[in-house]
Amino acid sequence: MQVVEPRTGLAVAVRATIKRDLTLMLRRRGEVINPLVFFALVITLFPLGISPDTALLAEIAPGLLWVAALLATQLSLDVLFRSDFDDGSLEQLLLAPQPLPALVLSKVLVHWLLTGLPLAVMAPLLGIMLALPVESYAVLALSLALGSASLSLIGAIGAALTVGLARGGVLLSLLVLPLYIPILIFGAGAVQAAVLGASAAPHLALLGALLAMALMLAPWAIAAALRISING
Amino acid sequence: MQVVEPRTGLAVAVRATIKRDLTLMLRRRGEVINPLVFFALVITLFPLGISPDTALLAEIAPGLLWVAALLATQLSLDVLFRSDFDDGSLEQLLLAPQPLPALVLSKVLVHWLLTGLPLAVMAPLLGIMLALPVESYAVLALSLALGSASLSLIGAIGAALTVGLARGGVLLSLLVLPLYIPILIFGAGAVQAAVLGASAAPHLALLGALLAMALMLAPWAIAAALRISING
Amino acid sequence: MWAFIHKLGSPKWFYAISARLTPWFWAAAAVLLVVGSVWGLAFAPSDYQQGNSFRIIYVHVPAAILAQSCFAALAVAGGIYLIWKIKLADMAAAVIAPFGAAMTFVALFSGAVWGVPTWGTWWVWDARLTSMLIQLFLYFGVIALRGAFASRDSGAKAASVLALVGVVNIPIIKYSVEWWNTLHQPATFTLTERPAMPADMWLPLLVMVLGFYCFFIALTLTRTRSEILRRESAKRWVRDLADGHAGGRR
Amino acid sequence: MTFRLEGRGLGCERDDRWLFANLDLTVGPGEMLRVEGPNGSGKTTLLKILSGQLTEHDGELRWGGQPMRRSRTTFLANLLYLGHAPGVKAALSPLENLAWYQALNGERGSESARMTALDEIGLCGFEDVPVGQLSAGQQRRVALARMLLSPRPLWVLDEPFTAIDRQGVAALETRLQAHVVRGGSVILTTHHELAPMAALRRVALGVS
Amino acid sequence: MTFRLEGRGLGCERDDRWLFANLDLTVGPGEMLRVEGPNGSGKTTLLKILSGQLTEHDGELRWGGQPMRRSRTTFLANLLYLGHAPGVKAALSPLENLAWYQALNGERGSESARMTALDEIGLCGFEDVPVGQLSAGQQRRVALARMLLSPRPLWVLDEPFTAIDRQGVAALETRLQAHVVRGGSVILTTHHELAPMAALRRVALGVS
Amino acid sequence: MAFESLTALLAMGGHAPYVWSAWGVAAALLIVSVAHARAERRQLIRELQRRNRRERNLSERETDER
Ligand code: HEM
Ligand SMILES: Nc1ncnc2c1ncn2[C@@H]1O[C@H](COP(=O)(O)OP(=O)(O)OP(=O)(O)O)[C@@H](O)[C@H]1O
Ligand SMILES: Nc1ncnc2c1ncn2[C@@H]1O[C@H](COP(=O)(O)OP(=O)(O)OP(=O)(O)O)[C@@H](O)[C@H]1O
Ligand SMILES: [Mg+2]
Ligand SMILES: [Mg+2]
Repeated sequence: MQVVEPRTGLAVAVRATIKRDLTLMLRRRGEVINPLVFFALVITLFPLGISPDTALLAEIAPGLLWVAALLATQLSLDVLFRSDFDDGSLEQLLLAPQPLPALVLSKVLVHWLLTGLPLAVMAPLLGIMLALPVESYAVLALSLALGSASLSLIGAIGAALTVGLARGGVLLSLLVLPLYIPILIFGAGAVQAAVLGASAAPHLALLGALLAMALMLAPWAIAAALRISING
Repeated sequence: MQVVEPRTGLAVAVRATIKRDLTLMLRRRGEVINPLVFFALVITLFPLGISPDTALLAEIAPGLLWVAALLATQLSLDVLFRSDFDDGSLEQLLLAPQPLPALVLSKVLVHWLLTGLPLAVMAPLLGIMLALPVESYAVLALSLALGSASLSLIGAIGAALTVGLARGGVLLSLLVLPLYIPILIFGAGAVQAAVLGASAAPHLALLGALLAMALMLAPWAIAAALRISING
Repeated sequence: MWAFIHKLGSPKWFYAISARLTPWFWAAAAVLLVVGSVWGLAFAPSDYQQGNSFRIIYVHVPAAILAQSCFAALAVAGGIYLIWKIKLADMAAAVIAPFGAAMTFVALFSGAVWGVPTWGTWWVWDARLTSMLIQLFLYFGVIALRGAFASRDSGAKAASVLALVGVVNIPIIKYSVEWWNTLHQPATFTLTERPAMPADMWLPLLVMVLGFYCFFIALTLTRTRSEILRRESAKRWVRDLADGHAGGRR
Repeated sequence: MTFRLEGRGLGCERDDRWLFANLDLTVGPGEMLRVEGPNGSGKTTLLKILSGQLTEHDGELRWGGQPMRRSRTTFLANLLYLGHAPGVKAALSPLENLAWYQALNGERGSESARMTALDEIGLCGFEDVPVGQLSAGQQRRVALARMLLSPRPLWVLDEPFTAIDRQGVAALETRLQAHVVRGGSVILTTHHELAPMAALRRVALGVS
Repeated sequence: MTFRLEGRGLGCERDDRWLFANLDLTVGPGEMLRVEGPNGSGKTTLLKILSGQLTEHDGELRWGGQPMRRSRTTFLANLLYLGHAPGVKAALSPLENLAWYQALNGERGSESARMTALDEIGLCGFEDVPVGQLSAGQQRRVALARMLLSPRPLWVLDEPFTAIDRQGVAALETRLQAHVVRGGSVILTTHHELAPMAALRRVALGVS
Repeated sequence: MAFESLTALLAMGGHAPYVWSAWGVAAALLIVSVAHARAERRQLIRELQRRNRRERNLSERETDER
């Protein structure tokens, strides 16, 4: 029997992985909108818990929106590798003759496409409810789109580390939320700057720099974390 | 062979279930404190997202604390039946010759003991960080203790309904959060009243009434929901 | 060089060499801490602004510095363990993490308590305070992650990865938090600017810092030795060692 | 009092395909019923119906002469069901798992009885290891140990031999045989060749 | 070029218990190795080591004469591993599952090839049903269909006969035989009696 | 000496609760660390000795039987 030479075919593998994950998520249409609805619900809870006073709400709106988006992203991360782990396909992913960082990066990409991006698009809508000034909507959406990509990448490290654990969900928050803080600060800062009429460009540039760094380092960390989890 | 008469032995079964769940949770010591740490982390995120200004923080503190406690409870609910479902012991629980509502009630009790109660005890500490006036700490703890019991009971219905679904986590939030709203309003209201120096008694009484109602109805609803999920 | 690293990585060799070092560090820690405490509590002059509440500095600053060093040490140990697979590094990491968390807590607690007489509040969202709080959470994460794995090796590796990721993030967190605080409101409280402390104020501080470091080293050595006994309990030399120990019967 | 599980005119439809229809069967003391059929023929589905877990089906179930709706509690007190999933908690030890199952019946049981059962099933020395660290076959054995602990007349077993080694299979067969001889009854599915046994009846599904 | 998987002095310790130690084995073209042993003897552990998933072990693995560390990519391109868990997605159809596995090798494959493979493995008519709605045996068959699709010389199979019905077992045995005759190699564990085959060697674990 | 008397030292110029609680928590944690390290070490050695004894017993019994 012929020995198989390792093919490259990375593009095929990446494209198929993206397609597979997209199909899986879209097949249960309800699940794609879950983070969105969670986002909306949390934003609705705050006026109820705090006060319906619009001036107060407008003041805290950038922070609220960003924290709620962050929590929504992070909640949806828990299942990023979990179901693959449970049915054994994660094992098979690790045994594929392809660079693991590239494969996990495509999984994270799908996660961002179906979570971070829709959140960014929807945020201005909720901004209206919190009486956020209209000038800041573009910055709000842009900062969320940029920031949530970093959130997905960093969160995936935590998800990979906890994938084999029985009650990973809350542990994941503990691992990941501290690492989210810079993104939260710059993201909310960008919106606040826009509200005050200042330029949001420096904040957005910083968000971009963070994203670039996450893109460079996170795939390797995720791959290493997955190998550890599978070994356990 | 002798036919077995259905024994009562309900007390034994309930005690054993409580003991089993306590052991399971405490065996991984880290996991019991996870909701607490999540609570603390979320409370830390808000000042970072909003502003470090103490006056502003103090004003929104009751709402923030209550919403964060609510989210912490609700996140930890996801696994209430999930792991039992995955390894087949939920199936066996439903086949036990004991009234199911009593058994699930003991599971919920353990959940509250290890989540709601510690949250209530820890809340004043975070109150300090949000510059909440000292007079309201007792009411804060009491309202959270009462309210989180209702949260656990209501949340368990959602957890039971979604236990068979692959990505239950976020869907669960949707089902359950609207039901949480009255509890959130009365709970945050109690703390706000205490901050303003008014009597928190009416709010607390309402929370107690909600709890009584949840105690009466929820176990049956949870049991029915579990039967439906298993049948799928 | 390689031979040396691997020799260092051998638990047996380390156990022997550390047996000689440990008592010295304990002794130095005891002397320095006692001298520093008496000096700082009773002899150092009181601050002209803060009065005697200033004496909290002698536990606050050493604990804060040590807490940060511990995290760096944790990351270094994690890196060594992941790259060279030296088990000893992980044993040290397992021991350092709880102590680092404890020191972070001491720094937070003493700082919070100090805040009451000086700032009139237990807590403000100052940059330094906030990043210290976040560091405490990172410590919790590392400890919880290690404990969550059934297999010790997997837990060790996972904790190492997290420590490395965390140490990359700490400077970013620090920087962003500082930026955030000045951004929102420029003039919040700053930690008391150093008013060119007189020597008899900072000398005891130096003694205390050194004492805390010696304590840290001594404790880490001692507990790493215990960890070696625990993990290598099946090895011949550990068995023999236990027999030779005081109280053992032949 | 004697017991008997009867199904009359049982049928189940999945995605417009009838897995089985108009199936009559009955199991009483001293009887053993083997449900046979190729993969996907509906064996698991039938066992779930017979153990009262799936209620969406045609036909009627009776226990001790009464419709299942009315005799459900008595039925459950007499049933031991082992499904595809072993139903043991990975984080608990075999001893703790068994203790919980005993308590679910309202029995307190004794530690030594549980130890004996685990020894007998071949888990001597693993009594205190978290189940998650056991091998596939050992995990199933923990579930099987329940058969030795609580005396239930009716056993419903879905592929009980999965992952069990050869000696274990032989021991388990002897155990089933003994249960039937003692007057219990067994319903099971398996793709294994069973050793020839008395009192064994067969129901074949999906032999289309 | 020819291939050969060699293990020298393999050993694995779990919780202070040596599952196996100092194990030498080698598998080359046209060879079939059956790992035997009772439950908990370390078969799954050995297979995970041989497929490069578990790296905490004693001894050394070599592929094609080179240490595994260096030849890992080539090794993975030649390996087909099927573990206890089937590794198929419940929400996807068998066809979609197979398409992904093909793409992971960098192959595009064709829909008709996949259909043929599924037909051959006995899933004709179920190609588009979500795997989660299939029976236990049918789910395993989806995983087994991978053997027919991508030509990989080395198959590592952990209890491939689990949940498969009698006809399926016979067909699978023929398939393994054919693979070996074609010059492939197989490492497997099973508690089934295998039909006698040429070129079958055995390694026994845990016969203490 | 910055204080006139021991009571003055204890009073810390009115800041006693703050200074002593901060120092107290620090001291307590250091002492607990030492105590824990010692207890841990002693218990480990005792366990090892017990294990050695047990195994020696076993091997003696085996040779006796032979
Ligand atoms: C919870 C509250 C506090 C926390 C978390 C905290 C944290 C820290 C940290 C991380 C350091 C840096 C140590 C170093 O690396 O050099 C530090 C130093 C210091 N802190 Fe605090 N601190 C707190 C409250 C206070 C208060 C209330 C004061 C006094 C009014 C204070 C006075 C100082 C002084 C004087 C230093 C030394 C400054 C230096 O060496 O740069 N701290 N603190
Ligand atoms: N939840 C479900 N939804 C729809 N169809 C289902 C579901 N579960 C099973 N089926 C269908 O019912 C059929 C019978 O499944 P069942 O699990 O009863 O088979 P089985 O005889 O136990 O097979 P095996 O020997 O493989 O265990 C399968 O073909 C499957 O397609
Ligand atoms: N993650 C783990 N941690 C600790 N011990 C483990 C772990 N996994 C397996 N073991 C131990 O290793 C031993 C061998 O397990 P393994 O799964 O290799 O057995 P096996 O031969 O495949 O058995 P089976 O026939 O039941 O599948 C078991 O006794 C188990 O206790
Ligand atoms: Mg079946
Ligand atoms: Mg196995």
